[in-house]
Amino acid sequence: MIKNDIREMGLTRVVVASCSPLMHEPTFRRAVQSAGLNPYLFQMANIREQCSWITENRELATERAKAIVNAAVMRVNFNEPLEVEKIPVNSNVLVVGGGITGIEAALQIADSGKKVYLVEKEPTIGGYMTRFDKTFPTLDCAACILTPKMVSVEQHENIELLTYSDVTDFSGYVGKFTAKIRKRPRYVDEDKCTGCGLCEEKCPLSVPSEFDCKLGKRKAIYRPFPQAVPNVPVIDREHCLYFTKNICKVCVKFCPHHAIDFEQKEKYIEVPVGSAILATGFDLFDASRIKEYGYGKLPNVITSIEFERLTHASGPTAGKIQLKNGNLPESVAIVHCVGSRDQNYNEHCSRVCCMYSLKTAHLVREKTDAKVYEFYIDMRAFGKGYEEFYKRVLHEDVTFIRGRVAEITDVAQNPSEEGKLIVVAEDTLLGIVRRIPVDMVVLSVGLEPRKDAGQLAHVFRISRSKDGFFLERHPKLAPVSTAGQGIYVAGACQSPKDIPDSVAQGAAAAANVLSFVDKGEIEMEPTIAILKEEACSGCKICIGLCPYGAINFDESSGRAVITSVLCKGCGVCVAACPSGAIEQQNFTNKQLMAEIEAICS
Amino acid sequence: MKTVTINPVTRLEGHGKISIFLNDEGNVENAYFQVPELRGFEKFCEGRPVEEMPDITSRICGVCPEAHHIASTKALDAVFHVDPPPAAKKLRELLYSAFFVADHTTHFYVLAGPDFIMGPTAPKAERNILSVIAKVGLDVGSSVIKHRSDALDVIAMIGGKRIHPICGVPGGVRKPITEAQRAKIEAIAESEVEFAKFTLKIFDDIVLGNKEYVNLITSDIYATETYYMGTVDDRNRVNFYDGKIRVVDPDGIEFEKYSPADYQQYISEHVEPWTYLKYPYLKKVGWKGLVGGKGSGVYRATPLARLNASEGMATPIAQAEYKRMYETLGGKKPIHSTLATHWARLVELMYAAERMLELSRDPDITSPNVQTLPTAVPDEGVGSIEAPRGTLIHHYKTDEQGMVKNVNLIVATVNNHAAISMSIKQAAEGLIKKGEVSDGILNMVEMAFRAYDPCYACATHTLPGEMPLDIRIYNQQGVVTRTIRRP
Amino acid sequence: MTKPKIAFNWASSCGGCEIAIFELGTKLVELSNKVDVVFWPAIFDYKYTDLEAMPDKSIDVTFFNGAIRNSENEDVAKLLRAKSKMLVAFGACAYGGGIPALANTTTRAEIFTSSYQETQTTNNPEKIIPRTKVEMREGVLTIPEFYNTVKTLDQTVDVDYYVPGCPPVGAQVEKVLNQFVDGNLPPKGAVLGASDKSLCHECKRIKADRKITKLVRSYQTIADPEKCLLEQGIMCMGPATRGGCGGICLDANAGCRGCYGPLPNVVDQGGKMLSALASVFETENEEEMQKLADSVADPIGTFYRFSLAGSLMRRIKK
Amino acid sequence: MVIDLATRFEPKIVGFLCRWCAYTGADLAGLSRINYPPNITPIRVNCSGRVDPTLVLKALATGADGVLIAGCHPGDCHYINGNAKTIRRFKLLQRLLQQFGIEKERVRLEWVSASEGGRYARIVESMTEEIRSLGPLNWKKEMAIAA
Repeated sequence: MIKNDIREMGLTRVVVASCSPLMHEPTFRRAVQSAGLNPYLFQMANIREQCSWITENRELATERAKAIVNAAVMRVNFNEPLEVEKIPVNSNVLVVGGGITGIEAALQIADSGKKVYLVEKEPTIGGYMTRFDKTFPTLDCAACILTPKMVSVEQHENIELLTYSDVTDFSGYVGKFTAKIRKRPRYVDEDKCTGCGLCEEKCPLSVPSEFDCKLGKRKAIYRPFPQAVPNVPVIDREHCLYFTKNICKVCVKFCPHHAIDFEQKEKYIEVPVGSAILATGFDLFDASRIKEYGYGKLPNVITSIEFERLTHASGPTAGKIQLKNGNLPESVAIVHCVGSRDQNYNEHCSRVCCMYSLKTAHLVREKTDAKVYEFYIDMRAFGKGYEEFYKRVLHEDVTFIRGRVAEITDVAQNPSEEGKLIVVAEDTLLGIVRRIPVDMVVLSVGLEPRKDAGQLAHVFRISRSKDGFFLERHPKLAPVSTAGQGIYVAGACQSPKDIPDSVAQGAAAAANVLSFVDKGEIEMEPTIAILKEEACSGCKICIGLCPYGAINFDESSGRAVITSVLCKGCGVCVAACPSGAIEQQNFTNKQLMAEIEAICS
Repeated sequence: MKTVTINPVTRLEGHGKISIFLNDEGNVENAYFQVPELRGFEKFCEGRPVEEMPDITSRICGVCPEAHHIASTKALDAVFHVDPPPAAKKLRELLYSAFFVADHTTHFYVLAGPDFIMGPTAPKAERNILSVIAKVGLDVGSSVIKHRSDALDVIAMIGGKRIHPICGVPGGVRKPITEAQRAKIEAIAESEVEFAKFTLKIFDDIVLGNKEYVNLITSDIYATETYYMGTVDDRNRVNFYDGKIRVVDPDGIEFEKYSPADYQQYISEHVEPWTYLKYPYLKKVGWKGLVGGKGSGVYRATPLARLNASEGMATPIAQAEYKRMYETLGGKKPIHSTLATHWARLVELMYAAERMLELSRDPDITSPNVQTLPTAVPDEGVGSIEAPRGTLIHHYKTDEQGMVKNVNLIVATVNNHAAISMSIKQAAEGLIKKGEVSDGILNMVEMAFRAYDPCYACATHTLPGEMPLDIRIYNQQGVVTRTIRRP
Repeated sequence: MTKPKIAFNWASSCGGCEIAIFELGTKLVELSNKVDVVFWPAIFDYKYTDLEAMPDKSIDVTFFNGAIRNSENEDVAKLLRAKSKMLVAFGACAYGGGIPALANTTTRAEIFTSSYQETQTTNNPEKIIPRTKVEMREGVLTIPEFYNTVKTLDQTVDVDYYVPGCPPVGAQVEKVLNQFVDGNLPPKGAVLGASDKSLCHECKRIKADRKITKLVRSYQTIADPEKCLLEQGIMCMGPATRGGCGGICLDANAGCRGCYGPLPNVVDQGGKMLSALASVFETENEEEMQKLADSVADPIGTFYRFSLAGSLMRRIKK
Repeated sequence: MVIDLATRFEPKIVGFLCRWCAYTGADLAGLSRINYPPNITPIRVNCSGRVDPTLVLKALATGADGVLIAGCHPGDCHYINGNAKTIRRFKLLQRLLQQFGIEKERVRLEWVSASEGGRYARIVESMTEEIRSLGPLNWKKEMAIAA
């Protein structure tokens, strides 16, 4: 209909008064365009979401609707035809983070024949998942599903794997970014090393293993775990006798391939990419912050990740769930929401704890005769097969106590508590405070943004939400996009997620990237800031304001210069320019003033 | 009853307006001089940061902005209890002396000169600056323009702008002058001194050489007995920039001598419902209406008043001229003749030029130290100065943040408001008898008025002294029976 | 060819604009040969009776300085508009209200009470306030009505051109007068005798980076004559003010007060300066932001020193 | 108490809503059928940082009784820190408006995230009521009878 009117009546402007532009503006713009009218000569008046749906007062609502339509009509007079700029896209993709999310994204993209740079700051990819034993709700072993994927990453011809590395700078604009990557020295030549492991065997120095949460040991030259990818050890400068005392060199002596190289220095490389996916994951909540729980002081109060290592077949105890003294626990308490849903620490729900706590309970029951108490606030089992898993554990003779744990102490109040850990909590179902004596407490710690998330956000010039996780473009309609065109987020760096969701987002981000990488070009939103050169007085007010560094001062002409591909159209400079020399396309002063006048008069 | 309305121009214009009412005998019953405008600076300056006052109040008058700027700046010194470095005070006074030279020059040649040089009875067509130039010679004309312009260059060098200077800050001035500038100023000052001498000579030759004028100057029509006010230094000599305010009575006896900060004890202002301008008067004598004499608080603050209120000038040539003037005009002090003001003005011109030269040669003048940063909490202060047209007072009160809470201004010309009204009435009375209005009234009244060099820039809209006149005489039926117009 | 007939008039202002023309001195004399000055009450003897007698549009161009403060100013403006082909708002007062328009931060009643009753030296026991019409024993005396709000010239009558400045600087005045003599004029509504760029464009001071961490009152510091004043925390309206004056105040080590008015693409000089200034407050901390905002001692008097009557808000609410 | 709807003063509020948070939040209020007074007319901008104080002055001078600027929560801005500039300007603008005699309740800066439809509704509600009790601003009329 609109199309016909445009053609038959030769319309030069179109206003549609209906729903929110967030819904159908693109639709109508396409329609207008297909009728040969510039899509930006179309204006939408939202008389539904923000008018008719918010009141019963018909009379007033009608008045308001008139004002809204009037404003759109007045405004559209000043709308100008705008051309959507298309810019070529470099098909290389940067993926930051080699956890399951990054791996998924990298593989998807690489399989489509595009080059991927996968950057991981640890010596090996795999992320947290490599440390898990079983995964809920299916209880299949994490390694079994992860290891093949890690291997295919290593072998993939289109993936350049950069471990023990991080991105220090990310410049340019969508389609034409340059990533600066720092490779930290391993002191082992990746090309020569075959991963035979002889050096580790011979290394005289043992230190606590971070991978095993310091429950087990590793050598000064080590691979975090046997299936590490790349299968190349790294020398730990902190402890290595050569670096500390300038002695030893045993590894050098024994390495059959002369791969040890103490002279390695940190290296910077620059790679050209057209887009990037951030899959940098999460940090675990530091349980020692909650003094009342005694973590770090009471030996048998451990975190869920430590439990994972205990129960892991190739872990420090070869999968034996035991107390610090080696005995088997007779009773185990599992505490939910440690550092989650708590004003003092993190207000958000970490989403995975309920389910992995159930898994913990299940594994304890399966491997020991210990009694299990599970302290929860609400049981959240929303995923496929989750509720079923909850039911299953309910029937495994686990005692569920509804209530937040107030304190964990070893101060006994009666003989039955002697030598035990007493978990104090109000049972909100019974409405009484209960003291449960146990041998072991597993704290189900929550997920937090990475400590360096802020710094990374700065490097990639993207925003974070209040909780510190990366901010998506739209919570529902664009969950893996960001306000920064060509930059995507996936997995737990955007908000806490379990493995299935993380993998799904990894794939989603990959699809997003491919959709325009495949096209070979990307459309820039034209609502950007434009400098009227003749009006610029060179006062420099705007120079420091652009969060994307799109505005620079050209000394020769004594004027500001806007790099339009860098502009994201926030309009901050437009509002600031005291010469009125900067205008924002489709948000010009004329347009906004016209709206104001229409509304107010 | 007949009404004679002397309208500078029609009711539309903003010029002062004179209405003369005759009684049934056709003699002057009363005469009113009205000022139709007000701008309310005293109110709208409230809430402004006090340090902005010199820039804001200079806009009271574009003819004498320097006077308001410097008076205001002096008020700031007092508000912040800060004493400017010597160089700063001298730079202010140097700027100020240059301003006096420019202002008095303009008045004598452009505005008052025509009356004398061309003669009071000369047709109006000839009574303007162009004819003056024609008579005294073109070179003199350009010399007048040059010397006025040079003086303004000095103002711009120190004040930053030719009109509305911006140099004044509490505790000094914003910027020192360079040696190069000083040298230029000295050269200008030397030339201004010569120019002042030359001007006095013209006055001698053309004015004093002519008996007619001398009689005019000494005639009763132009004699008004009032108190006289002016600022004097510690030896009772005329000073424009600083000193105590001295008032002498109509017999020339010192009546009051006070520090400007105490002005409230000595000055009051009277309000009439038919004009926007107030009438200052001597508080201790009181307001007795528009009458002269010892018994009335009406006083004058003009060049003549300053000379009357002082005991001499602080520079040699000016002092000599001072003595000569009083001797020539009968040796009596004070001189009451309004027209003598012109002569007094030239004596002041001489002093200003000499003072300029002194200061331009002062070793302190190029000192880089021109600003003392205030440390005290601002509260209240009075700044006073002699404007060409009278004693000018700025009085501010602030809160401890230095935001203006209260302003009181006594603007130069306003001092003479009552006296001007009187002189006009007096001239009218002297010239209108039994309904007979002599054509002479026009010029005579105008001359009386112009002698004051009234600058109503702040209130009315004429440049100093310029009061085009237009008299209409109505009969009992209110019909115009006669119109006298100029030219 | 016949010489253009020009007129000058002076409404509510200090007279500095007329002095600025007078200041041209010898140049003015030369100029006066190229034009017929048909009306200039301040300098020559012309009467409004003559003006009223003139046929409409008989004056080629009238330079009108001063704001519209009272009924008389308005009547004069209307009369001159009728008699003139072109009417020029000359100087900051006619253009934006100028200093007299600071009176829009108060009211007529407050001004009367202050001037005629409250000021220390006023002695007015009967609380007399001037009235537009007073019956005297001898007859009636009238004076114009004092308005509650100061208006600009173009809020009163149609205006063809604007010449900003308090006062316009000599060089610009000469340029403008010649423009009219030679008849090379831009389209109606244009601002003459000024630059189309801000004062920053002609400011010789060094502009490093626009980050404001403090604002000081001008008396609290001695300004560095080389560096940008704003960067020293000294208020300067330069960024939001038209150039053309040559930056004389800056040379005198004083911050710009904005007398040349807003830039071509700007609606409201004060609003723009406020936005520009606050944008470069260098802090993300709300308390510090508040502190910086509070350190602008007198927002209206600072941002609208010369343009209040012509601004969007025009006066305070009272 | 009986309110005569015909004569009751209905405030006219102009809303500058940032496209990412506030506008989406306002949409959400509608989608969720949350009731609030229909006294606000939204103008969509990309970021609250685009809101030149001049636009607010324009609205008030043209006849608005109030103005709402709503954007993303601090630290939550889709343009990294656009709303930080908005806060700076707003604080100075408030001081200016205060000098003009405009009550601070008439011009507000609020943060509304895309998920805070309810919050948006409450803000508009409280603002409408506050302005209703203040009465009309009538700036245009005031100026019309300037003399």
